[in-house]
Amino acid sequence: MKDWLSKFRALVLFGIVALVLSACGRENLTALDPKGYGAEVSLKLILLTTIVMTSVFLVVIILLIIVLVRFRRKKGEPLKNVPQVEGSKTLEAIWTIIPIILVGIMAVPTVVATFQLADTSDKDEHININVTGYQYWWHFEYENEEIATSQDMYIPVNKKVYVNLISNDVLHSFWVPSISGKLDVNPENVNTMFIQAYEEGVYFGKCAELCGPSHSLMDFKVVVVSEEEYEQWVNDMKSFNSQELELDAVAAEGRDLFEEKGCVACHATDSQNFVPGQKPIGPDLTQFADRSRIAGILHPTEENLYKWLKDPESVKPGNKMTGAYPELSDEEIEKISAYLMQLSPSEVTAASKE
Amino acid sequence: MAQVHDHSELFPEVMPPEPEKATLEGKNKFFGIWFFLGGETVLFASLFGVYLALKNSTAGGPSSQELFGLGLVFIMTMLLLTSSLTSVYAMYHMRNNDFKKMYLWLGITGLLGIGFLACEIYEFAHYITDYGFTFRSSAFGSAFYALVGFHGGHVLFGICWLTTLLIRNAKRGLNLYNAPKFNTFSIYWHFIDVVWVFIFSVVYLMGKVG
Amino acid sequence: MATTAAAKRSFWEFIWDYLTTVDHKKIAHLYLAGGGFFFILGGIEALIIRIQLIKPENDFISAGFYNEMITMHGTTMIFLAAMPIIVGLMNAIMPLQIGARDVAFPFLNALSFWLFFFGGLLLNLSFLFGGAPDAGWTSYASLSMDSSGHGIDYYIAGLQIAGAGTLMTGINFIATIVTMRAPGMTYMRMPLFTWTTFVTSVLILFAFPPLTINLFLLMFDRMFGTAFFNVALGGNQVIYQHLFWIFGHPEVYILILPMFGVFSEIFATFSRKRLFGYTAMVFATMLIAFLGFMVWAHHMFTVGLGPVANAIFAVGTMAIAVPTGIKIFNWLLTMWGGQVTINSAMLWALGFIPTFTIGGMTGVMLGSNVADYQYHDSYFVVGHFHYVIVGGSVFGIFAALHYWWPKMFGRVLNETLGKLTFWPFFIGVHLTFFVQHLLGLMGMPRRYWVFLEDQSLDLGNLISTIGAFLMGVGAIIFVINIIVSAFGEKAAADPWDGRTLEWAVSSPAPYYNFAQLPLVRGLDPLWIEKMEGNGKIPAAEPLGDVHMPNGSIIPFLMSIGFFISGFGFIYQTDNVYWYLALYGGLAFSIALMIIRSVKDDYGYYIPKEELEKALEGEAK
Amino acid sequence: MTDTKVNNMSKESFRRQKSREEMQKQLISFGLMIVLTLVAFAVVAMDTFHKGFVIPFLFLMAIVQAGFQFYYFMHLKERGTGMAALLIYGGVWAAFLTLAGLIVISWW
Repeated sequence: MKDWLSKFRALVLFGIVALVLSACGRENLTALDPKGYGAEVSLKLILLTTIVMTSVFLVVIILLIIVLVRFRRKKGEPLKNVPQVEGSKTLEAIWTIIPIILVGIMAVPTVVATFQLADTSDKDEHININVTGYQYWWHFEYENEEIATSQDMYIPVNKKVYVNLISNDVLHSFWVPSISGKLDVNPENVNTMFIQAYEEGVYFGKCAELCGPSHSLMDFKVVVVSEEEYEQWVNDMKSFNSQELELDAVAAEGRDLFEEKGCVACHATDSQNFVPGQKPIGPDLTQFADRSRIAGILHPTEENLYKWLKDPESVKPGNKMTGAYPELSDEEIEKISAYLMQLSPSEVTAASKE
Repeated sequence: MAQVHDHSELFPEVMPPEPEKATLEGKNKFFGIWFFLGGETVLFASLFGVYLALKNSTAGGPSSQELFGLGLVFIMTMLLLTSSLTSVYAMYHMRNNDFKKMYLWLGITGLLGIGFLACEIYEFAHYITDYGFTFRSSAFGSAFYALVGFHGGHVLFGICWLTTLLIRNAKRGLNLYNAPKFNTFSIYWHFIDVVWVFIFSVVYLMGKVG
Repeated sequence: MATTAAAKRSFWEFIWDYLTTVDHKKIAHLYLAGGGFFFILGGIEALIIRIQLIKPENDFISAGFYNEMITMHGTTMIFLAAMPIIVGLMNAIMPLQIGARDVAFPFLNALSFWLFFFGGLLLNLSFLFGGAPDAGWTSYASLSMDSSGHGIDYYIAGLQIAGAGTLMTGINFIATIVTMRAPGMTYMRMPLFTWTTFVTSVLILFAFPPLTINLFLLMFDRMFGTAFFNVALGGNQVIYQHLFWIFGHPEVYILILPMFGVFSEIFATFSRKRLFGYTAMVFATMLIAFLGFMVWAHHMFTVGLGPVANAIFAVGTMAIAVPTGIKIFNWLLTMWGGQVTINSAMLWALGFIPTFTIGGMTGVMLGSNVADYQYHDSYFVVGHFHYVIVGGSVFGIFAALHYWWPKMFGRVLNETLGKLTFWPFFIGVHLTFFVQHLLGLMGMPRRYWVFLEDQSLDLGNLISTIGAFLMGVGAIIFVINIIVSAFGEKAAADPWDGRTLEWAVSSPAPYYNFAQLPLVRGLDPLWIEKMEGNGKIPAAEPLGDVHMPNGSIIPFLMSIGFFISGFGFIYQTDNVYWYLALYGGLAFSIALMIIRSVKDDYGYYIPKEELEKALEGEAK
Repeated sequence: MTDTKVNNMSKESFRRQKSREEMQKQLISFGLMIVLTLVAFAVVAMDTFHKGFVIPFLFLMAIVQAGFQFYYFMHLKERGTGMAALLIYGGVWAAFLTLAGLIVISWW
């Protein structure tokens, strides 16, 4: 029994170590492999506090083991009376003062970092993106650029970018673990923080505050591109006009259906009618075909798009699109899909960075 | 620790100096009500906090400066302050074992409380009918009625409590079993007054200042 | 478990006895049974959550039901399982430890229990009537305002009723400790468990009112159309967060401080040595409680309170590590130089030290707000607070149950089964929750119904689920142990060679506790008498009639009134006829209150002769 | 027996004397509370002082009045009430923290 137990424990220990070493999680999602300023600052403090606290833990464990080895009552050993010690001022002073010093070691860098990350004095000199959280998707409006997009947020590499967060319904929380720590998206006020990505790529964003049934499906992506590509992307977005797209017959019918079925009431397909600060009802679809995911979570394949348009509830329970549009026949879905797949304003896409 | 071991001890010929704390039950009641008031302090603080946080959130509705008048609040303050003094008188006579005078002063306390409550109801009715200012109007309205109404609820509860006490003990006279009950009520009543002092200062006077 | 007495009476008499009891020991039994029932319920909910998360994109349960599960698991475990069991332990032991015959307000004590019970029942009935609350145990205002159906209304009504009971318990225990200590039992001679009961009760007294108010605000917003949290009318949901955590953080200490008391008793008893640094332990308890009130905003680091507030609360949070550290080291030094007997109770206490230390160290790590920007609302936090609450409170509850079972039920729990409970549970805890820290840092937010494929979160979640089932195995073995031990050997008055007053009376304690109030000559009074006297506690008064309170059915009925009115509150938005239930229930309870107040209840006396007989019996 | 009775009587009259003196103190504190209330109302009604002065002043008046209530009307200064006072102060401390939380660090 004992033997089995120790073997089992060794196995568990091995498992844990393997887990730690093999992967710190998926690249572009994990906070343990920072690719941005905020995440880097946080990780430094995570490591510092872990080291300090682990050392304390080791002291406790060593003491515990010594106590158990030396003072354990052996089998059959008679009970005896031991000296009743009241306490020891010196010892107690030691384990009061040392922890105070340790707290100081952790507190000072924490406070310094807090103020560093909260410094928003140069906000006006940088790109500002107004982010709105909705039950279960994200909207990004680029200040002074007259463009907006949803789900995929494009930012230039190595540039400070300010995000101004507000919610349109309930609390959400904006979290891109690889790039920066999170900040809540409140309904009554704008929260501001800056992010800065070090490497190009597509980073996974998550909603970190319970916001309803599909809380776990409220993913978004941060697409980090080079500075030139960013400029190009912004210009492409500006000039894109979905009404002037040259479409094949099926897709053109899809465009008409898109209007007939009332999709346009909620979804913009370009920034031609852009009004700053206006809150859309549904996600902006301007660059739908360039998205890394459909509805934030599904891989961009035809079957998935069909699945989503046929029955959004089965993909994202509690979403606001279910029942907001008339039922579509398979043929209609095919046509609308064909149209949506033409909404590709730029060569700079998520796929190009993945 | 004076422990009572016999019912007859609850009806002594000469009352001990502090009849409200002479028995263990009395002592427990005395401490119990005080601890309860410690909790009530935090309860009201939460409501004050909510009020102070939301007092400017009028959502286009009437603000505190437009609503509040000082005259009525002054009358209410005087009523409640005086009722505090009358309940002190009642406790004074309880310690002197003068049952009738105690009843007289407790009765006056209750009447003053009813007067206060009547003023408050008039005030609320006035806001609702003349200004259309209800607890649904704005966050300010919700917070105002919650805080002042919660206090009013405490006054109402106090009056009901007092009435029950006065009726139940009318024929029993004063003894070591019910003396703590009167004292407990009196402590509660003073606390209601303390809360009102903060309400008229923080809500009405500061609301008038802006 | 007092089976012999029960067998003589009919079943209904037995039930009636418990419905009307005001005896703190029987109320303790009720609390343990009620809390135990809800513990099993919460455990099943936990397993359902873990099954859902066993693999990526699992569809074992729907998203809506998952949110109900996490909400009910958290709410049940904290309000309906851990707290009642702890209150039950306090009820059973604290009056005995200070040499009192009962608590200060026996009637209120019964009322507290029944309010808890019916509050919990109301909350759980939501499963049967259209869906449980689904906005998390915190029930943050924005989402709980948005939630359709009546789940959240059940949450409000249930917790409001149960919370009122808890508040009364707090007042009751403080008054008991202040006024009813036996002669010679000064404050600085009180056992640590009594001290932590005292401090915990103070925390309850100050922490529950903000929750009460918060639930009122939410109730008015949801049921009567007010605008506290309605942004369009100027409301602000951050108020909810503040009030919730002003309650919520002390709540954590309400759950853990009594367990510090339990462990202090157990380490001292089974090391045969007095508690090392008693004075420091007492003051550390108070300091933890004091600081615990000032750090609530660390649950709100990401709300955007600004750097000044965040920095202050970060430093305050880390500071709590200091008094907690003092405690850990004092426990280790209590064992140092003693003779350490390892049995089931002690095993839980020993398992607590590394487990809780990990929970504490991740707590300090979370206190660093900049690091917390990553941890917050991720599985790291889930891992952390389960290490604290399971490693602290649940281990403590198991330790306390093994330690005091003889005193509460008159039977000693089976040692072998006790150890068999510990090992799967202990291993299960670490398997389940350790990986969760990593999962959080790897990008898994908490309260996620599914995690997506291809995000490297699969293995960690699988391990976690396996661990959860191991914990379930441990819990089942404990239930078996209870049943087996019920037919086991009767317990002696002092089976562990104890140090404090509760071991000076028979097991289980007689209904009047002490025939004569004990005279206390110092810290660990029983040990002192064993070492310096004849092993018997001297009496502080001559043998005489003992005054006892009368039992009453009123607490039970009164709670039913509030229970019915709770339904009225919940459903009056649908149909005005429900106002009948609302006002009817309230009127019923108020009428009972008036009856209670108008009727003179002097209690009764146990005649001296009966006590003499009992004492003779004991001597034989 | 008679001796103790006489003794009791004189004790009783002494206690009554003390009680009367106590009552006088309570009357004085009532008078002061009325004055404080009048001053507070007057300051607001006159409308001449600056907000920055009036608000802390009103707070001060309220706290002084509360002190009178607690210590004179509710007898918190009597012997054996230490624990009651301690818990009230605890409540005041928790109240202060709650207020600070809601007023100072919530608002944008």
